[in-house]
Amino acid sequence: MTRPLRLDAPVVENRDEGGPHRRLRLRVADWPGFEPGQFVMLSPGARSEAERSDPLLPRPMAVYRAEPCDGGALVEILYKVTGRGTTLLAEARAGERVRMVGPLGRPFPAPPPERPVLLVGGGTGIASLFELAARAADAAPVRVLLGARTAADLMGRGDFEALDLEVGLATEDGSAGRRGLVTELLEEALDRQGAASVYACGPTGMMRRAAELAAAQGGSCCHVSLENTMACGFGVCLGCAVPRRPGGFALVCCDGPVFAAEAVAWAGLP
Amino acid sequence: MTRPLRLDAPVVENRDEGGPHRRLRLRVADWPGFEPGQFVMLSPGARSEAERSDPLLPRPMAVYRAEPCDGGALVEILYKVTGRGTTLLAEARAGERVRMVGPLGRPFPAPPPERPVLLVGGGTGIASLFELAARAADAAPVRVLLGARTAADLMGRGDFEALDLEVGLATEDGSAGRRGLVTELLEEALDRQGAASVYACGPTGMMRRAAELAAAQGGSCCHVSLENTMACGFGVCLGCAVPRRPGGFALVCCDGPVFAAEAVAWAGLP
Amino acid sequence: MGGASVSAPGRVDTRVEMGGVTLRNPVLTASGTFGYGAEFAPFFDLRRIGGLVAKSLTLEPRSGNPPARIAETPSGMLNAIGLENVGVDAFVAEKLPALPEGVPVIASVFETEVDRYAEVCKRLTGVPRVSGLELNASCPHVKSGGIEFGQNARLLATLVRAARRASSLPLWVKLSPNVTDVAEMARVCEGEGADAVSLINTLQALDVDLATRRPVLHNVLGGLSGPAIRPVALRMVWQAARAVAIPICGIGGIVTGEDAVKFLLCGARAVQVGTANYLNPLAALEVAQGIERWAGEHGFPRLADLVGRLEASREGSS
Amino acid sequence: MGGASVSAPGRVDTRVEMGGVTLRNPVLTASGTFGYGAEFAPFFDLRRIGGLVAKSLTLEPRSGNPPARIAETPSGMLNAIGLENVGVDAFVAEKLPALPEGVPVIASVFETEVDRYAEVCKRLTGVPRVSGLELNASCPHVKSGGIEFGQNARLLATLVRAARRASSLPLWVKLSPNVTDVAEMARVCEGEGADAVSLINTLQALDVDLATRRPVLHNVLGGLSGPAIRPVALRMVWQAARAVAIPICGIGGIVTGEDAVKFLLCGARAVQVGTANYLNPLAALEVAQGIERWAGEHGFPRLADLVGRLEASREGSS
Ligand SMILES: Cc1cc2nc3c(=O)[nH]c(=O)nc-3n(C[C@H](O)[C@H](O)[C@H](O)COP(=O)(O)OP(=O)(O)OC[C@H]3O[C@@H](n4cnc5c(N)ncnc54)[C@H](O)[C@@H]3O)c2cc1C
Ligand SMILES: Cc1cc2nc3c(=O)[nH]c(=O)nc-3n(C[C@H](O)[C@H](O)[C@H](O)COP(=O)(O)OP(=O)(O)OC[C@H]3O[C@@H](n4cnc5c(N)ncnc54)[C@H](O)[C@@H]3O)c2cc1C
Ligand SMILES: Cc1cc2nc3c(=O)[nH]c(=O)nc-3n(C[C@H](O)[C@H](O)[C@H](O)COP(=O)(O)O)c2cc1C
Ligand SMILES: Cc1cc2nc3c(=O)[nH]c(=O)nc-3n(C[C@H](O)[C@H](O)[C@H](O)COP(=O)(O)O)c2cc1C
Ligand code: FES
Ligand code: FES
Repeated sequence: MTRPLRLDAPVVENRDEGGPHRRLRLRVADWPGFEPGQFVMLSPGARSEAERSDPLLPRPMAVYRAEPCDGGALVEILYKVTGRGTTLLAEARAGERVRMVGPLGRPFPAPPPERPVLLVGGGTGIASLFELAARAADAAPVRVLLGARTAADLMGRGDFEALDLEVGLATEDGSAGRRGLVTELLEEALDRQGAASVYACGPTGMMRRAAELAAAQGGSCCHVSLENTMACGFGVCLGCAVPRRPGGFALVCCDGPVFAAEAVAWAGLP
Repeated sequence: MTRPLRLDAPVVENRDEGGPHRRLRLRVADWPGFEPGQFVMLSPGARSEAERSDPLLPRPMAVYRAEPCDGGALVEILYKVTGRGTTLLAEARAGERVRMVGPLGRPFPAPPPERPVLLVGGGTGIASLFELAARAADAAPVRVLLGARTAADLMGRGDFEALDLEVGLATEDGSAGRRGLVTELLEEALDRQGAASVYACGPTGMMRRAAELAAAQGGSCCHVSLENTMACGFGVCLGCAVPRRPGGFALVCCDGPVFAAEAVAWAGLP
Repeated sequence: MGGASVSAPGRVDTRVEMGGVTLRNPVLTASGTFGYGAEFAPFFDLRRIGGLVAKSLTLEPRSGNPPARIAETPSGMLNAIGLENVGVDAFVAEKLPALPEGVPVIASVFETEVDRYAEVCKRLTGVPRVSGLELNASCPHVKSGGIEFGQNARLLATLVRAARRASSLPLWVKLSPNVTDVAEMARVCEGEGADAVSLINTLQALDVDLATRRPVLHNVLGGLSGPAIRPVALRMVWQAARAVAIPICGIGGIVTGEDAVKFLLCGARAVQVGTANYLNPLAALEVAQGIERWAGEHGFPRLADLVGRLEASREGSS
Repeated sequence: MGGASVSAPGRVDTRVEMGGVTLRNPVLTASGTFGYGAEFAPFFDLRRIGGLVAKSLTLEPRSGNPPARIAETPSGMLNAIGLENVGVDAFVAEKLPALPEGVPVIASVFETEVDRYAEVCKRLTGVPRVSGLELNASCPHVKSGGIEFGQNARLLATLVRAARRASSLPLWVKLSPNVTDVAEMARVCEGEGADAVSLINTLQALDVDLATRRPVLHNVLGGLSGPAIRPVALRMVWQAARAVAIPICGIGGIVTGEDAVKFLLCGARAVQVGTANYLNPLAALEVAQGIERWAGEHGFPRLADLVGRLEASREGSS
């Protein structure tokens, strides 16, 4: 597993992507590389010369992608401004530094070549899938299904469309692609293609439905990436535990965030 | 007394004045005007969209000057970066907003015309004297005596020199004006001029010595502007109390910050 | 999410009956953080908040501690003022008349002996502008008095009994958080006839100035207040609310209307805004407006319906 | 200002003898905030800190509370993990061997009954890598166990006595801050033969999620930690240090070396870094380096000379 770093990374850009979405690019010297589905912990806001202890906890953010850049890498995060931490993160300016710990977490397993790959993303969960899509594209036929309430919420849509693979869209208001839920697209794709490797990240209900559909389609396998509030991100606070099947708890940060769908106790998720 | 405001004032500029010194200019609609020696409470750092409760307390800062500007005023603060709050304040950028409460406090009494006026400033205390100097210049002959460790610490020196009055300088390392203490300049001025209205703001030791010199010079009067940690700035927390002569306590924020030198119990100051 | 039927804030009934005192809305200002009230007149019309609790009063005027009296801490502040106050008689003669009509005033009482407490209560009884009394049995930074009363059940009972005998005014008792079992202290007050309990006062604390290697406060020990203590205050209010039937006034780190709503849900019928008044002289007014807005937006036409409505069953609380 | 004779940090003697355990420097990591240690190996060489206190252990493995287990508060965090742990036997068999040689390990013990506590202590005694025991008598969020022991002097005495009988290892007792008189609890531990006391554990607290109108934590009540509680921790360490002769391990909101120096001045011989480990996996190492730097710059060649040196005389402390 890649060895995580802790550093205060200079902000190269923190761009407005429309609506509540932002694209943050951090320069990270000796970045160890990462696997699809891994994440970093980012402390809210830019680091000031003066210490501030509120807000206290770092925020988990998927590594969207990382481009090599003189020795290190430009690590990219695609995020949505939802509360205090992300509001402060959005105020960080180029040249300022943001504390980062990572890469962390268990990645998505590489899709076996024999089966087609279906990626199902919703909301901010879309960000966790981009690197997987980019890498899987070479190995197996990949279809990306993205869903949101409305077109504007389709985070990173353009990046996926720029990849050499099929992208299906669904919005609840019909403003982009099919009017309806992304899981309806998944259902049709599974009917059409048969057994597939399904990877889902997004709202719990969406992932749960995706898992059911994959299970119903014999020979498919399904992996989901879960979210939970985190304090550390590397397995020491035990704060991110979610119930696992058949029993007990799993830590989202280090047993996950990626789990085989069968191991998830959906009813008990926060 | 001018009625204080509470507002989030837009930063017009927050300029580096060399070394640890900064010049902050805030646009304040319906500024009620102020008297020399009054101050405002500024919350550290720019106000974010997201609330932060650390650091919690606002910082007292003298109103350096205020220029009328469409309806309201541009309120200017000359400050030194010393700790957490002022470090964060120095990071506030044009267009951001800073919370301000004020103007607050009892001002310097206007100098009586019959006597010459001697202003003695040291360190950040210099900022409390500029408006007094500017106004007194019309009424009576004014001499400003500024002291610091070294030339670079002479906050606002150029502004005083631009006024039509005499400016005497003293630095401990001799890098500007007389090598020595500003109170030595005061002593000579009093010897030369006789009774004067003395106004002092700066380190406690300096103000105490100024008060002694004025007392020794029959017919002189001396006012000093004190500092103390404040939570509110308008007399309700009772946190800024300093011992007064003959007994009891005075509140720096509303009984002062300006006090007649005789009323100050120098030994008991924080 | 509580059907967010956005109704105009104006349509919310904010009145509360708080231990014998009727308040326009549930927001008071906490003792020692609002002066004697008049200091805030330049900032807003005091009649727009529920009422104010004045600085604690003693029989004679007291002059308090030498500096330093306050210091900043992470998301909080430390204080050891030493209960400086003008004394009960000057309060009645000079401070009360300076307040606008129509603002309920709760007089806070502090003393070092039971009979002196009782005497201050007597002197305040029958004074037209005094709507009620709050016994400060919980001052964590004065050696004599407060701390022993608020931290010892027997002493607290004696104190409340004496005050109850001394005055017919609505009697609130302000509890110390520096105890093992705050619910027990609340029960003691209820048992002795208190009309309400207010909590919490400051947490006893200390900080060090590394430059001098001395305590930051002259008094060495001080009281911690501000947002930092809010989760402790919410816990104690929740525990007290489950222990007694008399109304509870929630105090501790309240800055916004949302903060205050949390206290109501935990069982407080009214709240007091303290430290926030320093940072923002309009804080109490904004908290009152914020509660009303929240209630309107979340479909609670009567604030009374929010009190104690925390869904605290373990099942599904995650 | 304490003659700031800037001497090279390397010249400071940082060794401390802590209740029968010798530490390279006075910085340990607090139980429950450092996992079983190995998780931090990617970030720094564990032999560079004084030692680690492992996650509290019970007789059998425990699986802890359902989510939500943690939440953020002003300058702090709330937790109700429910003392999830691998159990004492798995700790000895699997976790200890994973740690590098030369890191003193203090095993933290938690149970629901005195004899079970004693049994866990027994099983840890004689295990080569265990340098000492810390009795967690102060867990504020588990109904059974911790809270009663740490909040009741008689129960605490019984517990410490049993643990003392069960093991010859250096015995530290970790105190609860949710008490009226922490000094009394420290005295009880000293009286029953404890070699040191550690304080503070978390402050019992609660926060509300307004979106659901439920407690933020599934467990309803949780423990407050982080910088917000530091002034309360410093106060309690100062009070305990004046009450007992055994060494004290200071805990609560330590983020920097300067924070830690404050604890030493208040009377702690060593400190533990907790919540800060989450925000910054290098926190404990940086605290150790920061203490050494501060001591070097302020002319203290031996850290031992800082312990309890707070100038707390009222005169001139302002
Ligand atoms: C493994 C992982 C990867 C993620 N990747 C992304 C991403 O690439 N882009 C993106 O926009 N978001 C991502 N998220 C969600 C992101 O962490 C939250 O949106 C963020 O923490 C919200 O912080 P806040 O302070 O703005 O919100 P607030 O609601 O103010 O946060 C309050 C507390 O709750 C926590 N919290 C709130 N929502 C979430 C959530 N959904 N997941 C975890 N913790 C939460 C915060 O971290 C904080 O501790 C990811 C979450 C996880 C667990
Ligand atoms: C009436 C008055 C007018 C002032 N005018 C100016 C001015 O025009 N320009 C300027 O540079 N400075 C001025 N000061 C000093 C200024 O308030 C402090 O430098 C500032 O508060 C330091 O804050 P900090 O967070 O950077 O320092 P820190 O040391 O981190 O502050 C910690 C706490 O101590 C308080 N504090 C520290 N030093 C002082 C001090 N000297 N006076 C009051 N509180 C202090 C802070 O407000 C804060 O609450 C004035 C002070 C007073 C009382
Ligand atoms: C500077 C200061 C002075 C205080 N004086 C008193 C007092 O005289 N009587 C009293 O009962 N409480 C006093 N308190 C406690 C507050 O009323 C309140 O209980 C406490 O600060 C917690 O609320 P907060 O966090 O909103 O400030 C004082 C608090 C502060 C900060
Ligand atoms: C998530 C979490 C889990 C904890 N688990 C334990 C534990 O198992 N045993 C224990 O004695 N203390 C436990 N603590 C308390 C810490 O060891 C420490 O006493 C407390 O957090 C105060 O220190 P801090 O402010 O530096 O975190 C835990 C604290 C946190 C935040
Ligand atoms: S976030 Fe700390 S263990 Fe997972
Ligand atoms: S600063 Fe609050 S009374 Fe002076």
